[in-house]
Amino acid sequence: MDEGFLKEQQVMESDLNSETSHKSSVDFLMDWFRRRSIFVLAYGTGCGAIEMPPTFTSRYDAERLGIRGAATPRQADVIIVSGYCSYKTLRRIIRTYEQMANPKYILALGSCTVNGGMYWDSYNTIKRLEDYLPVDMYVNGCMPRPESILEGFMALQKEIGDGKISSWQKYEDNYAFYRKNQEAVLGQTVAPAYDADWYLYDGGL
Amino acid sequence: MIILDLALMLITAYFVGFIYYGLYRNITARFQRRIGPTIFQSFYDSIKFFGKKEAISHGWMFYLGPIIMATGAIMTLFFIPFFYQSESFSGLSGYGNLFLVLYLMLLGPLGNAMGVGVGGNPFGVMGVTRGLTRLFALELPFYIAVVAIMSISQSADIATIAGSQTTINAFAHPLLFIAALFSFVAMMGQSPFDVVGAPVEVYSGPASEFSGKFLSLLMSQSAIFSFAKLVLMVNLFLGGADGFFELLWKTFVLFLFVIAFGAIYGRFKTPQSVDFLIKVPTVIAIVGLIFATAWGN
Amino acid sequence: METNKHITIFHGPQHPGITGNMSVELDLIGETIQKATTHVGYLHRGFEKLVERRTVIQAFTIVCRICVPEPDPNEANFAMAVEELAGIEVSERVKYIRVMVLELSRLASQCMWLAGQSGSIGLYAVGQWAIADRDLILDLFEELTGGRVYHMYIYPGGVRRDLPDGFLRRLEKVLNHFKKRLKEYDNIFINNASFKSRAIGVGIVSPEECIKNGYVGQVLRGCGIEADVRKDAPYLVYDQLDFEVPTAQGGDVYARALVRRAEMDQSIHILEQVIDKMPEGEIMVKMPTHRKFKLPKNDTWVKVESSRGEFAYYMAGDGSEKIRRMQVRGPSLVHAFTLLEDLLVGAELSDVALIMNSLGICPPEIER
Amino acid sequence: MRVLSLIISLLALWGVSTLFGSEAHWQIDMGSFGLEGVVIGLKATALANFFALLIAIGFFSISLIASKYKLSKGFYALLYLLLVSLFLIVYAEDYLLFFVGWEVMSVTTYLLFSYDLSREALIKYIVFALASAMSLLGGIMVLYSASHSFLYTDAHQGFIALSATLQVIFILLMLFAFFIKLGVIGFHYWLMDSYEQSSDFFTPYLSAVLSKMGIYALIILLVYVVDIHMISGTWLAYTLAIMGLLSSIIATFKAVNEDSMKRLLAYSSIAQLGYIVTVLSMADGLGGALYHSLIHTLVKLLLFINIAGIIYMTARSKFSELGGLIYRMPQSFVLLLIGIISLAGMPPLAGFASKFLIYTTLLEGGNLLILSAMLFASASAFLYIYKLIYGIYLGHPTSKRYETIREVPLAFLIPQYLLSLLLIVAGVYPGIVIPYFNTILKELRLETIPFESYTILGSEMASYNGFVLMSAFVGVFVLILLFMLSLRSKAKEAKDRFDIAYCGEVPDEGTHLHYGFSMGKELKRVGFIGVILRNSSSVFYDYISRQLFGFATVFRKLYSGNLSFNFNIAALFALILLWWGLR
Amino acid sequence: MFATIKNRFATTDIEVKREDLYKVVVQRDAIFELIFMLREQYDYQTLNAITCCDWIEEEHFAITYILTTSDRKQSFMVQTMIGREDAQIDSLTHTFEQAEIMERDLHEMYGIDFPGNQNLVELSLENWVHTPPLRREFDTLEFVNNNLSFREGRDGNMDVKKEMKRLRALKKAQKAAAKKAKEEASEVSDGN
Amino acid sequence: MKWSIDISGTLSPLGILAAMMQKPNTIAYPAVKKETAVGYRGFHTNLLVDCIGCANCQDVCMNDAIDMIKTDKEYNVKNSSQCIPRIDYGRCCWCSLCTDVCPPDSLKLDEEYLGVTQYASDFLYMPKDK
Repeated sequence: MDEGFLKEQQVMESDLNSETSHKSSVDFLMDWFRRRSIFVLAYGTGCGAIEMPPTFTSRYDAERLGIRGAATPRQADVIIVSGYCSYKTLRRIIRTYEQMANPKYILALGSCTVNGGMYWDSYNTIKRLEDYLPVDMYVNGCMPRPESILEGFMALQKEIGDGKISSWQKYEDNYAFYRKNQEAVLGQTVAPAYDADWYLYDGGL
Repeated sequence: MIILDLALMLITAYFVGFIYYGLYRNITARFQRRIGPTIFQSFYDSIKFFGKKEAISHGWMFYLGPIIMATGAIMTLFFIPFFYQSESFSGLSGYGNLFLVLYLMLLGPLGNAMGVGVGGNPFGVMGVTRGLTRLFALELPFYIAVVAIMSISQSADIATIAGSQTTINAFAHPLLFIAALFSFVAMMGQSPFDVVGAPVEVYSGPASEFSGKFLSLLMSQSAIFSFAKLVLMVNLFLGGADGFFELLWKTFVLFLFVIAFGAIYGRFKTPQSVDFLIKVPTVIAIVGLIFATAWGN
Repeated sequence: METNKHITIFHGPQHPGITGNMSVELDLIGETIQKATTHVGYLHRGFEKLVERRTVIQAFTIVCRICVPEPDPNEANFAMAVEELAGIEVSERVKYIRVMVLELSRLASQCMWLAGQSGSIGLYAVGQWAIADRDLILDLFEELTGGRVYHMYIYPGGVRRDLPDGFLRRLEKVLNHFKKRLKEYDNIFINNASFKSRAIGVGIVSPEECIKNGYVGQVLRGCGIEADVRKDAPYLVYDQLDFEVPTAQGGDVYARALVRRAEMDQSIHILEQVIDKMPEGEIMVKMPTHRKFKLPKNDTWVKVESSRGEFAYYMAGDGSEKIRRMQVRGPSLVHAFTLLEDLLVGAELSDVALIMNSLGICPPEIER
Repeated sequence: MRVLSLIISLLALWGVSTLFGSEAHWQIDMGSFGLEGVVIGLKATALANFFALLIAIGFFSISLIASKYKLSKGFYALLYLLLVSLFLIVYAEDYLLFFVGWEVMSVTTYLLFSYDLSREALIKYIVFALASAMSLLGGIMVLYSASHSFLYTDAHQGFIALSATLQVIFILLMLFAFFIKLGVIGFHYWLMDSYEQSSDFFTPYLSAVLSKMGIYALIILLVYVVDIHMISGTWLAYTLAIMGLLSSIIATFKAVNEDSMKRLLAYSSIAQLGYIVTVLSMADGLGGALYHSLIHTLVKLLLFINIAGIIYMTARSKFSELGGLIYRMPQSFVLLLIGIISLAGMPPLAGFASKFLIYTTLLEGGNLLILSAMLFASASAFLYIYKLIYGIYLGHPTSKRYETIREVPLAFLIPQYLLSLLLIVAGVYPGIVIPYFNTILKELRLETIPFESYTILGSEMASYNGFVLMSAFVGVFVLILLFMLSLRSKAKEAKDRFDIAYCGEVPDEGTHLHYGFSMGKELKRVGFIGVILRNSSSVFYDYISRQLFGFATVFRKLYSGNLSFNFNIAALFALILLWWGLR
Repeated sequence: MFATIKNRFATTDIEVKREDLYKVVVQRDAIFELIFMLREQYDYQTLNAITCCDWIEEEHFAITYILTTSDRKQSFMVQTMIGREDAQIDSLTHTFEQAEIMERDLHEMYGIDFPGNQNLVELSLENWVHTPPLRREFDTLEFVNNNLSFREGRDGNMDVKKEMKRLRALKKAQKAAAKKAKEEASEVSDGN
Repeated sequence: MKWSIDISGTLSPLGILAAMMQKPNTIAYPAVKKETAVGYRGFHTNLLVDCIGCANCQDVCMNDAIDMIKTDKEYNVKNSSQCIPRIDYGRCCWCSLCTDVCPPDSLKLDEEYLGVTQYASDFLYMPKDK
């Protein structure tokens, strides 16, 4: 068992180029642009939303790093789940997440998304976000400081740039698993029926 | 030959437009006491969206909406000459005139409105309605000013108008220029007239449903279109340009003014902005028109 | 309403124009609102249940989460309720420190409001500045309490840490900075023609309604009624401090904005007095461990003035180490339902964010 | 019957086309009928031929859709009578035949209306039609008193011979008559209900052709009687310009607020005719007026036939009850799109050509404020134009039925295809009709429109090339389309119409999402537009009708129901009259 | 005022909790009359809150109406008890508009019915089918354990008291063993 | 819609433009790092030479975030249970009650706070020994 967050440091510092060498140059370029430009969905799902304003406004100015807000899920790349999710919110988060265009990422803030946090015995919040949606990056804290959030974004950017993250792919591949978990807490009303087979759809113009 | 000319115009407008948007974000950031993104940020955003793995479509009309909008923007660009004397960078302006440009400017938004409408998002349609409502309000003072300019130059040919200004129109007919500037701020979608995509009101407005490459196309056309509008304003009121340097600084000054205006004032409601536009700038424009026709000729 | 003629849209929860995670369902014809229905519960965590499961001391850490933008009134309320039930008397110094914390938090919360209110009319520069200024206060909090947002500082029986060295001097510096900034905000926001044209005459509340329906805070004071818990039922040491209760006439969004702006001045004024008068003394009475600390079987109703108005707790003990019942009555409950639903009828879609921000609705305290 | 109407319409088309350039002329001296010195005649002038062509095109278009309507024989008979009366109007060479045609047209229209219209709408129509006819008759009499001839060729002499007061009275009487037919704002009281309630089969004709008779009459008045060369600067010019502009602006904003498709298009007609009336206030404006008449005829036929198809399929005529039909009726949608692009005057379709001609005329004439106001009205039109297409085809269907509805029948599509083809051709070759207009203008001794080639329209001051415009447009469009298709980013079809970004909520069948009714409602909050929208000329007419009604009630009381008593009174009247006559 | 209320309604003494807060407990039938009287005669014009406290041992809910004067300086807590089973009390919406939302809240959290309130739909919860959560018999931890799962990997947690005992015992045993060994050694040595 | 000409209201907001010339508020984070205040409640540390394994911290934690576990290491003799606390950062709320009740004051909160990971299992945290 490591002392502290050594693992996190490893993730951030390790050289992953060896794994990505098979990427075509277009992929490489696209990943670079994706990394440089991150649109974050404007959805304050929980208390962590209170540290979003400092992060995105002049004090910490996330736009320096190419991170900016997007109003609708259609335009967003990243959804921040900022802390606990009540069932009612989870339903909206799932809906919103499914409306985002691939590739899309989830940044989870705070203790609550990991193991229930201080609402571990609350009857109305979920305990582990990863059961319901694929989480790309966790940020530690209750609530995380803006620096932590930026650090989370930078780690996410690095992963995107390396083309390593494909959580949306994971979600589509294991949709049955996620769907089962979602239905377990939300009932059959989790998402409208038309979404049930959207992941099978392949094609279009 | 003309194809090459058009391609060069398009490429220039695309890159200059995006750099202007980068500057816009940077300068706005400075007004907001922050550092702001790199100057190429909008360009990165646009490429990223082109490279999104998927884009949600609501059928063929939805697909065509942004394309029509981009076509409208590019057509507008093609019919506005960059320089009043040069053969190159004059595009198709020999085949058209100012009336055509004024109408081409409306073509894209109307085409896109079809795409938005078919998307079925009520927020999008609200945004479009707001846009069309604002449109006629901002056109009134603008048209009066432009008509006066056309009458002064006795031509509806943009290059002729640009070239015929001994004193540039902004100084010769300041009232017309001021009226047109108000309209221009609205045309660029700047505060206080930024009602169309006001995020706290109508979500994302017309862009609510557009994702991936559609959104990117909209961003690109917006960059091109903004540049086209700037060039048009320079041609009509600032005496046109005779070289790239002149064109760039003139458009930039105009652009800076628009940014500053947008940073200072908050957003009007749609009826308020309509009311404002058809009162204040219109009265200014009519007075300017009377002055221009009484003394100009 | 005739079918098909109106449209239904949701304003929130995933919407940039909503204050937090809640939603308003709007029926519109054109952009005129015919009917508004507030939906909350997106943030429901069952605090009142969780508090019942924990001992008093354990519960103290959880209450600050009830209102995220302004956690300190919750802590103060909780501590005061527990102290009243358990019969604990805290020292003067603790009271002064608590006043300082409450006023700082009020100031921070008003900055947040400033950002939201200016953002609701698209004046983003003001919002960006205000949030950065709020961060200066959060820095002070970080130094004082060890936390930026959740302070967990006001403990039943006192406060958890003493002031660090030179804290008051740094506080004074921040206050001077604020005084300078507030003038700027006056010029660019409160006095801005575009804000006036948007805010004056929008969202009008009448004084009679306020009294009858229990509206509090700026809504009440914006109607010209001088009501403030700090004056009406002074707690801590507010009766020893000199301050005014600002009011404005009109009852519209602009009146509420003026009241808030004046309150920022008053907060600074109070903080300056606190700096001058800060007494020496103990910061904590001797408290038993958390398993031993028991509340008698009794109930009480305590209230403080939060930045949005009267914030009250009902607390009942049952003789055990746990709280039998703690009910939170934040100002937003009535504001978000009775008031907001009333005000929005007949308003335009553009006004929704403006009105909501002016009421200072904070969803987590509605649904707890 | 349907086949017969088609044959007749083809015959009419053939007949009109044979008359082109034929200078056919028929004249008769009515002296032999006891009317000394009265000459009446028919003449196939170029101008008359042009309007006759519009009549024939219109009749051909509606006869194509006739098969979808169960019309009685009487209806067809009236229709043919109407056709004859229209030809009579345009080919008449004198005001007498013109008046006869006008009267027959009014009466047959009334009879045609009587199949569909409500009693109230019918009364409105007939009162106004009679007022129009009486006023026309009065005007003709005034003119005849001076010229002692009904012929157009003598009219100018007669007009000059009139005293100044009589000139004013004459013009006012004539304008009143024509404005009612045109539905110029303030005189459009009858028009709205008639358009809304008349049979969908007949409305296209009503809007596209019958209203053009007002234009034709106005042109005759201005060209032959008043002499259009001398019009500029006169009070008549200002009246026309102001009434025309008021029509365009007010009707535009009124249209935005309508919920019924046909009423919206009715206001649109008023607005478009307003442009023509305005431009007729200038001597040079006739070319633009003719061009716009042509485009307006084509566009309105297209639009009204299109919505006739919609009403045929859905039995609904309100935006609040329609919506989301695009993927069920894609052809209709595209055709309507072509129609509205032309209506809006958007390049690259033909609508721009006519507006461009009007604008350049106004610009060259130095009528800058009129030009600005017209541009403003034209830009404002986008809102109702978008409402028209959104309310029907876009957005969400308001009924589950629309999710399985079929494309409109071919009978509706064929005329639309033909018309839109004409619009596209005229868009690519905007100069194609100019030579013909020039013959008309030459015939009327007016300045011709500069003509270079079929693709180029315009004068020295401004011109544009329709072919380059269209090819550039298509080229750019195709290039962008290819670019979009070649991208690796794939368009994923949304599975359901409710898959929209809706703030995280999920709309369903019960959620109202169609904005059709709401569009433009906010304009009520804007100062002067609110004034326009809140007030209506109907207030004035209602007041008058109430007064009349009150007056009539008094008379009503005279009629006691006792037949002999009334007979006695009638006899008394007769006696008094007899005595007066014999005296 | 106190005397009037005491004579007419009260079952207990009027409690003066603070100088700005009084409390009285009254019979369920009399409570609305008292509230109206306070409102009409003593200027308690604002209904601040309706609270409920579940006294499961005593089989009743304590419903408290908190009223405040129009100058907002005095508050009055009026309390009454209603049975837990089939709990219901009349709605106050006809008098105070804001009572609607408070009653809605209590209805959801305790399952109390308020006849006369038209809008008792769910407020915070969505599709809730279990016991109303704030009733004491609802155990939230049990609910969580039944419906949701926590993260694995927290094994290795020791019960410290047991461990201490075990260690102490071990130590004792060791000590005893050592002692024994010592003794044995000494015995051996003794034996030697 | 009402609006009226308001000269001072139109001109006074021009002050925004002055911000162009001023220094930005921004802390350019990865390049410039702001020191956290002394006493910031960051990650836990546990001075093993002092820890007595009393589990007071576990008892007071309302979030059930603290496990008392055994490791291979040797602890000081005073550690009566030979267990040390391990903290689940999927539960912790940094309230610092555990450090308040720690009898030897061995458990503390440090000023470090950065923790970013892709794996939720990384959130089981052994306090550093310092």
